[in-house]
Parts: sequence; C-alpha cells; structure tokens
Amino acid sequence: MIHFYNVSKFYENQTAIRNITFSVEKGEMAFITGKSGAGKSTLLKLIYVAEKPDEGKISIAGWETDKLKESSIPFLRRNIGIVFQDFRLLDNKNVFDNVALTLRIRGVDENEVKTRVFDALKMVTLRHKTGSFPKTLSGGEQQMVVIARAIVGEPTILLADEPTGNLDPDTAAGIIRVFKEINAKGITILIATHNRELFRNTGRRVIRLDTGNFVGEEAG
Amino acid sequence: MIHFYNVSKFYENQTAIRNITFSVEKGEMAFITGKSGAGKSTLLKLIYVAEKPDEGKISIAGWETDKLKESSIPFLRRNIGIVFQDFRLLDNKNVFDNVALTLRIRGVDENEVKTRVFDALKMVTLRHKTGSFPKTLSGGEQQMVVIARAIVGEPTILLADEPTGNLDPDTAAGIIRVFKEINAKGITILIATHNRELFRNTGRRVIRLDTGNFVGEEAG
Amino acid sequence: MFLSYSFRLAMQSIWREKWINLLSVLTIAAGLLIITLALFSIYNINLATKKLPEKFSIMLYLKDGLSDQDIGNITAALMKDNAVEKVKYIPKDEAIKELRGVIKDADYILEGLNENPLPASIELKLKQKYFDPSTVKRLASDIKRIKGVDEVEFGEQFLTSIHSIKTGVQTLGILLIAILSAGIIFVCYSTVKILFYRKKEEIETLKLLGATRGFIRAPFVIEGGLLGGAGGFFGMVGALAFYYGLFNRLTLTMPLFKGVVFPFEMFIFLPLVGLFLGITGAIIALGRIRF
Amino acid sequence: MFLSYSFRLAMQSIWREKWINLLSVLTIAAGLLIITLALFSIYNINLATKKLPEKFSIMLYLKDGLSDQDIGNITAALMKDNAVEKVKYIPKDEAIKELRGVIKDADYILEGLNENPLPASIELKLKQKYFDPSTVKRLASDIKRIKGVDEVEFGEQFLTSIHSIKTGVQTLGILLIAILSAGIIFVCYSTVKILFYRKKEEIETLKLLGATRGFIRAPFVIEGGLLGGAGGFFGMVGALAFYYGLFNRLTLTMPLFKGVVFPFEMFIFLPLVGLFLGITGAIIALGRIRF
Ligand SMILES: Nc1ncnc2c1ncn2[C@@H]1O[C@H](COP(=O)(O)OP(=O)(O)OP(=O)(O)O)[C@@H](O)[C@H]1O
Ligand SMILES: Nc1ncnc2c1ncn2[C@@H]1O[C@H](COP(=O)(O)OP(=O)(O)OP(=O)(O)O)[C@@H](O)[C@H]1O
Ligand SMILES: [Mg+2]
Ligand SMILES: [Mg+2]
Repeated sequence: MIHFYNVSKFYENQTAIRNITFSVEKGEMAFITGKSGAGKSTLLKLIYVAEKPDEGKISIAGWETDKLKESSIPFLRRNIGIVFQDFRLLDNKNVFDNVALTLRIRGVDENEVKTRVFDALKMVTLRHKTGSFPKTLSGGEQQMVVIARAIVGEPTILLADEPTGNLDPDTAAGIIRVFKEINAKGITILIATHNRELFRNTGRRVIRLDTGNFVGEEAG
Repeated sequence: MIHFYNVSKFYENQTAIRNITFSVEKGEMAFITGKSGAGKSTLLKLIYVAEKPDEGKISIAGWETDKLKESSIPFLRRNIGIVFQDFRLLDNKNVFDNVALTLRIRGVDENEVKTRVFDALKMVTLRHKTGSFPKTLSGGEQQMVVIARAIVGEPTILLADEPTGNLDPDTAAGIIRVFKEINAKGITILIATHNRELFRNTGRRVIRLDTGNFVGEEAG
Repeated sequence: MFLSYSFRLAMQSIWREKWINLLSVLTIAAGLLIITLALFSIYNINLATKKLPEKFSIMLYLKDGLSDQDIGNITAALMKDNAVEKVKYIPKDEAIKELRGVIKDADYILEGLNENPLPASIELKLKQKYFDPSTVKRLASDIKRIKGVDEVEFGEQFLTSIHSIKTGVQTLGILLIAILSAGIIFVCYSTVKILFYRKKEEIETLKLLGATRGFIRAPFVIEGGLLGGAGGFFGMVGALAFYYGLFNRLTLTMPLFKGVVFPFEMFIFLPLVGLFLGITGAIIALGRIRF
Repeated sequence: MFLSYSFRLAMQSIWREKWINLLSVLTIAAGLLIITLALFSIYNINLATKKLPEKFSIMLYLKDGLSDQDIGNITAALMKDNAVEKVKYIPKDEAIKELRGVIKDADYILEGLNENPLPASIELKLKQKYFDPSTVKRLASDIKRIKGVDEVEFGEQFLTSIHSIKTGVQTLGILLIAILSAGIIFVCYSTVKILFYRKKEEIETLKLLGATRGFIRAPFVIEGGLLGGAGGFFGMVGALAFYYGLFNRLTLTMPLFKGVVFPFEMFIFLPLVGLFLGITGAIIALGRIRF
C-alpha cells in the first residue's frame, strides 16, 4: 500500500528524512516513533504529497507519486484520511461542517453526509458538540473532531500524526480501539506518535526514526 | 498566590467549572489533571483573566480580579507566563521574535532582549532554530518555542496547558526539569496535563477535575 | 454537482463576514456610480457638441446681376460636395430685411434708400462628420473659384474653438473613463484578493482533504460575483437616486440642464457589469492553484 | 519607549505583505488622484465663470438734450449703488461710430443723414459678488426711475443662463467632491479594517501576553499612516504626471486650455492628506480594544 525506496527529504538547513526504504502492506496498522524533529510528520507529508522527496521513489495505493499529474493529486488524497498534528480545523465552520467537508469535497449526497457525519461523531463520542465551533472546544475535543473528519470518508489509508497528544489516557485508549475497528475492515493505518502507551503490548510494527534516519523496527 | 473561592464558569450549554475553591501558594508547583473537557484550560483562563467567572471570587498575586480595572489587566498578565495549549505562535515572526515579544511588550532594552531570548531558547534546546518560522518547525519544536516565550519574562506565576502533548518522553522529562529549576527560584507553577508520567513520583500536589467539579487532590 | 454546496458556502462566507463584505460592496458601488456619472457627463457633453455644427454656416456672397440659371448652377455645384448638408439661397430682398432686424431701433436710417445695397447670398450647412477646420478651409477655397461667387465668409475662430472643445472633451473623457475603469477593476481585484488572503489557510486545508481546483475556486468565484453584482445593484440604486432625487430637481430650477439625456440602458446593465467585474476579479485574484 | 519597536513592526508588516499593501497604496493614490483632478476641474470652471460678469453690462439709453450737469447727476446716482462697479458714458457721436462698425459693408447707408438718430447711453458694469438675476432686476427698475433715463436694457437671457451655469457647476462640484471624499475615507477605513481583521489572532495573542492598548494600536496607526502617506505621495506623483505629461501638451495644441490654473499647494499637501486619512482610518478601524 505504502512503499518508500531510498527516500530523502532535505530542508534548507536540515535533513528531515535520509535514505529511507520501507513498506506498509494493505490492512497493516503500524506506528512511527522518534524524538521531536525526527522526521515523523515529514514522512507522513511525503505520503499525502504535501511534500515531494528530493531523492528516491514513493508509491501510494498503486500511484507512483513522481509520475502523478498535479490534477490527480486530489484523487490520490481522497484515498487517504489524515489526522493532522496541528488539527487544521476551519474556525468559521462548526463541528458538523468541519467533518462533513471530507464528504462534500467528494460530492456526496447531503442525506448521506448527514448519516455518515453523525456516525463518525458518535465513534469519537462528540455527538453533543455537533453545532459548536472549534474555538469553543477543549483541546481534546478538537483532536477528536479531526479524527472524525479523517475516518468519515472511509479512506483506504489512514494517517494519524500524534492523534492523542491532547487526549487523556482513557480517551486515547478509546481512540486506539476505534482505529483497530477500522483496521479490522482492511484499512491501512500509520500512526506517528511519541506516546509509548499507544503501541505498548499491541504487537503491531513500530518504526523508529532518529533525525531523519531509520533506526530500527520492533513489535509494540 | 492563586486563590479561588466558590468559582463557577458556565458556557451556553456547558458547565466548565462548578463551585471550585482552592489555593496555590507562592513557590508551589502543582498539577491539574482530568479528562478531556474537564475544565482544565478554563481554570487556567480564569487565572489569566481571559474569562471572567460567573460566580465566586478569584485573587491572583494579590489582585482581586473582579475589582480589576480593564486597563490594569495587561499589568496583571505581565506577572504570568503562559504555555498555551494551542501554542498561539505568530506565523509571521520567526522563533526569536516570537519569544522576544514577551519582553518587547514590557519595553525591555533590545540588548537585554537578545541575551534573555537566547538564554530561554538554550533552556529548551532550540538555539539552532532561532531564525525559523513556526510553520517550518515540528510540533514538538513549536511547543518548546511556546515554553521559551512563557519563561523568558521571568514571571512570578507560570501556567502551562498540556506543555508536553507534542513532546517525546525524554524531551518532556527535560522540560519538567526546566520547570523545577524555575520553581526552585520561587516561581509558582501550575501545569494542566493528561500525562501521568509528568507528575508520577514528583510528590507534588495534583488537583483532579471531572466535568467542572473538583474531585480530589493527591500527591504525584 | 457541488455547485449548490459552493453557493451555500459563498452565502455563509458573505454572511459570516457581513461587515467587511458590506464595505466591499459599497466600495464597488461607489466606483460604479462614479463611472456611471462620468459616462453620463461625457455622453451629454458629446451630445451637446454634436448639435453645434447646426449653428455653423458658410456664407457665399454672390455677384450682382446673376440669372436664376446661374444661381441654379452654383447651387448644383455646391450640392455635389460630400461635406455639404444643406444649401439656402438668400435673395437681396431678404438680406435687407435681415439687416433691418439687426439695427432695430434705427431702421428708419434705411428708409429712403432707392437701391438695395446688399448682395444676394447662399448659406451652406455642413454634414456632422465633415465638421472640422481643414474640410471647411478646403471647401471655402473651392467655392471661391465657382463663377459668380464674390466672397466667402465663415466664423473661423468659432470653428476652431468648437473643434477644440470637442476633441478636448473626448480626450479628457476617454482619459477619465480609463482611470476610473482601472480603479474599479482594481477595487474588485483587491477585494477578492483580500478574500483570498483571508482564506489562505482554509484553501490549504481543502487541498489536503482532496478538493479539486474547481471545488476550491467555485465559492470564491460565486462570492466575487455576488459582491460585484450587489455592488452594481447598489451603484444602480445610487445612480437612479441621483437622477430622480437631484437631477430632476435641478432641471426644474435650471433651464441649462434641460435637454440632458439619460441613457437608461446603462443603469440596467450596472448589476451585470458588477457581476462580470466581480467574477473576473475573483478569477484573476485566485490565479493558478497548485497542489 | 516602544515606539521604535512599533515602527519596526509596522515596516516589517508592510514588507511581509508587500503586494497586498501595494494594492492598498495604489487604491488610496488613485482615490486621491481622482479627487485632485475633480477639485482641479471645479476650481478652473469656477474661475472661468468668475470672468463672465466682466462681459455683462446694463445699458441705459438717455433722453435727448440732457446737459453735462444732468449726466453728471445720473452717473453719481448710479455710483451710489453698492452693486455698481464701473460706469461708462457713451455720447451720441460714439454710438453712431459703433453702429457703423456693426453694419460695416453697408455703412454708406448712414451717409447723408443730417441728424444723428441714436441716443446717448451709459454702460454699467456690476461687481462680481452682486452678479445675480435678482440684483440686476432690482437695479434695472431703480435706474428706470432716475430722471433723464429713457430706457434700460440688459441681456436677461444671457444673465440667467450664466447664473445657472455657475450654480450648476457649484452644486455638481460640491456633490462630486462629497461622493469622492466619502469614497477615499472609505477606502482608507476599509484598508485598515482589513489589516485589522487579518491580524485579529495576533492582537488576541498580544493581549494575552500583557500588551497595553497603546502597544497594540501603535503599529496599526503607524502602518495606516505610512500607507496613507505613500498613497498620497503616489497620488501627487500621478497628479504631477497628469499635469506635465498630458495637460501641458494639451495646452499647446488646444487654445481652449490656456488660462487654466493649477493650484500647486494642493499637490504638496496630498501626502499630508493621505497621512491624515490613513491615521484617522486606522484609529476608526481599531475602535475600542477590550481585554
Ligand atoms: N517546511 C520546513 N522548512 C524547514 N524545515 C522544516 C520544515 N518542516 C520541517 N522542518 C524541519 O524538519 C525536521 C523534522 O520535522 P518533522 O515535523 O518531520 O518532525 P517530527 O518528527 O514530526 O517532530 P514532532 O514530534 O516534534 O512533531 C525538524 O527539525 C523541522 O524543524
Ligand atoms: N468559549 C467556549 N464556549 C462554549 N463552550 C466552551 C468554551 N470553552 C470551553 N468550552 C467547553 O467547556 C468544557 C471545558 O473546556 P476546557 O477547554 O476547559 O477543557 P479541558 O479540561 O482543557 O480539556 P482538554 O484536556 O481536552 O484540553 C468543554 O466541554 C468545552 O467544550
Ligand atoms: Mg510532527
Ligand atoms: Mg484544555
């Protein structure tokens, strides 16, 4: 599903990713971990083509990203649900409309939008905040809206960047349960996190990065 | 230093804080914990007068907040360093200028600004990112800039809202060490967090909230 | 189709930022109103100068003792010229009558004269489009060569001053309209550009969620069109208010303003012009969207 | 003081958003330029109508056989009136000479007349400020009652049309300036308001970090002032370019434009006006800052 071949990404005065080769297979649920600034977010950005690699090749759900026409990028991204580290909620839309955006972009019928958005909000236990605006939500509530927005489109790949940074351990465990349910339906999931609790005793694959380098794999 | 007497805060369809009474004494370092949406951020907002209580009285560093003239609010806030949960970094300023803002607002001499900002950035191990803009930093790096901005003003009270949500455990432990150093100088510190690791085995006071209610105190 | 959603989005965005959008609409309206008033002034000044050639004539004073045949020949020769609109023969009798009119109170001076001392003459009117100094001069020298013509007279000074008024008004008019048009397009552009700047983050997010270019553009284009259209509508209301509230009243007290024509089509098209400018501005402001 | 820092902030903010700010500056410049041109036109049209009263006169035709003493009395009576600027006595001899001038070619008609049939007359010129139809009519009926005056004549139609041109130009002028002034103030206001909207988050953060109202306001006011001042400066450049590049050339080819006066002070003050408008707009746009 996700294949990196000798991929590197450099910023002006910084190496974010150095010569990384790895694959995540269809239906897998894997973790990326590493210190702050290790390159976790950059790696995810390469997957959803928000950044282009300076070296190497990337293939996502069968699309070779270097051969991708610019106008096809939206259609690649429609296969991917993303939990952004910085949330990226639209302040001028309420919770419902923020989550619905994923579906409306795809031109989904409004009735279906309604049922699917409410289902997704139920999954993250946020149905009571449907009409609230992001600025009036607590940090953890905002993070759950982002998760709902990522899963509502029923993507084939789910990327989550520090999805529990603002959640208490119980809620975080609940989110991981949701991820496992989704994963059980065959969706490939890749989670970048510092939180060892998330992958401890899951038996899932954990990829460890250090200042852009691949430093090992383990089972959580 | 911080005194709450029977304080409540209601939003339209939500009780954020219900009838809370507690004190944090000068030089103390305390934690607030509780589930997502429990009212931790609201409690901190009441301290830095970003919200006004609907019931009860609050006294901060000797100022009665209900008797405070509006024009005095900036001067109360200059006693308080804040690590915001949503960072509140200015995207159009680089790291140095973001941190320097705290001092420039107070009219501190530019030479002094320079030394103090560099000192603060050294404390959070970010001296090499001085000229970077927030959008080019990793999540953890941004959080460290916010911490540097909060401590550079040498406040008498330091409030931190989920200060390690985007930090790996090692870096988080480093930040807590920095907080302890500052606390040793007599500065009062109040930290809202989900992260039990932060207060486990510190022996510090932990205040526990649940949907706006005070549900107990313990030693971490 | 996502268009109904885009439309809803645009309406929401307009409503959410209603004050700033009201500002934009009013700016566009003011711009369009000023352009309308300028066009209106130019249109009318042009109309007024167009009437002037009617008052201008070339006079041919004829030699004495020409037969009707001779006069017919001269008239025919004159009519051959493209530039000539109308030819009017004024016999000696009529000339003296006119002179009597001029000296009015003292017309008894003319009494007791046996012979009419004034020559017969022909008055020439020119066609609108040939009304310029060079044609008139060419014509005058041509005419002088016709047999039987004694002298040719025309108000040379009048002619040149009328001509410079006309070209002056046209030049200034075109200039003014150019400046104002640039101004209004600029306002539309910057309104939408500002809208775009304001939504930069939102656009970034939409891209990352898999939105196509069309989906991203649509609400902006609709919003630009609505703002421009509303601006045009209010501009029209302003122009109509100007016409009925002020201008009609001016006409009552000041005869100078009678005969001024209002091109009503211009008003009806104002909202359409606004719509067009708004959409154009939006498209220019959005530029090329890169993923 | 934090002012040097505020100034630096304003400069940075201007530079960082240089394109959007260039747009603002150019909008302000265009607005000020149009206002300048409007003022300039009105000023000159007014100047031109001011010269018209010189060409207007009231004619008094005197009875025959008045002594020099009588004429002196009449002249003195006329000079007593406030509205009268100049009195000119035209004896019978001169009147006939003038008539000869009028009928030119036919002046031999007048030969052989024993007696001069024309009356002596007095030409009255009015003072600038009394030049309006009602004063003239009042004056004419007063004069008619003076002993020795036979008849009073004045171009009533000319008078009313001149008067309506003058009031028309003034009314339209004031109206145009009002619309344009409102427009330019509006542009300044909305420019700063947009700036303010754009920095809403930043202002929130500054408040939470302990900034005073003055600290928050200063960069905006400086930025508004700089933008307005720059707009005024470019407006001035535009106006000067208009004058030297276009107007001077027009004057060469079109005598109509000779005698047009350029109020240069207006240009020099444009940057100051821009500065003032920018600062005013910024202060209005910021409104009351609440913590
Ligand atoms: N746009 C950019 N321009 C320049 N440098 C960048 C940019 N984006 C990221 N970086 C740098 O690349 C490095 C890796 O960043 P990345 O966001 O991938 O880290 P991360 O592993 O996600 O860290 P965290 O856990 O703190 O979020 C960091 O040092 C960061 O400063
Ligand atoms: N401005 C507001 N308007 C309405 N409701 C609000 C507002 N701010 C907070 N709330 C609600 O008040 C409750 C408490 O919010 P608060 O931000 O204090 O929680 P928290 O303990 O900080 O949670 P987290 O750990 O997720 O950050 C939440 O349910 C939130 O939705
Ligand atoms: Mg990251
Ligand atoms: Mg919170």
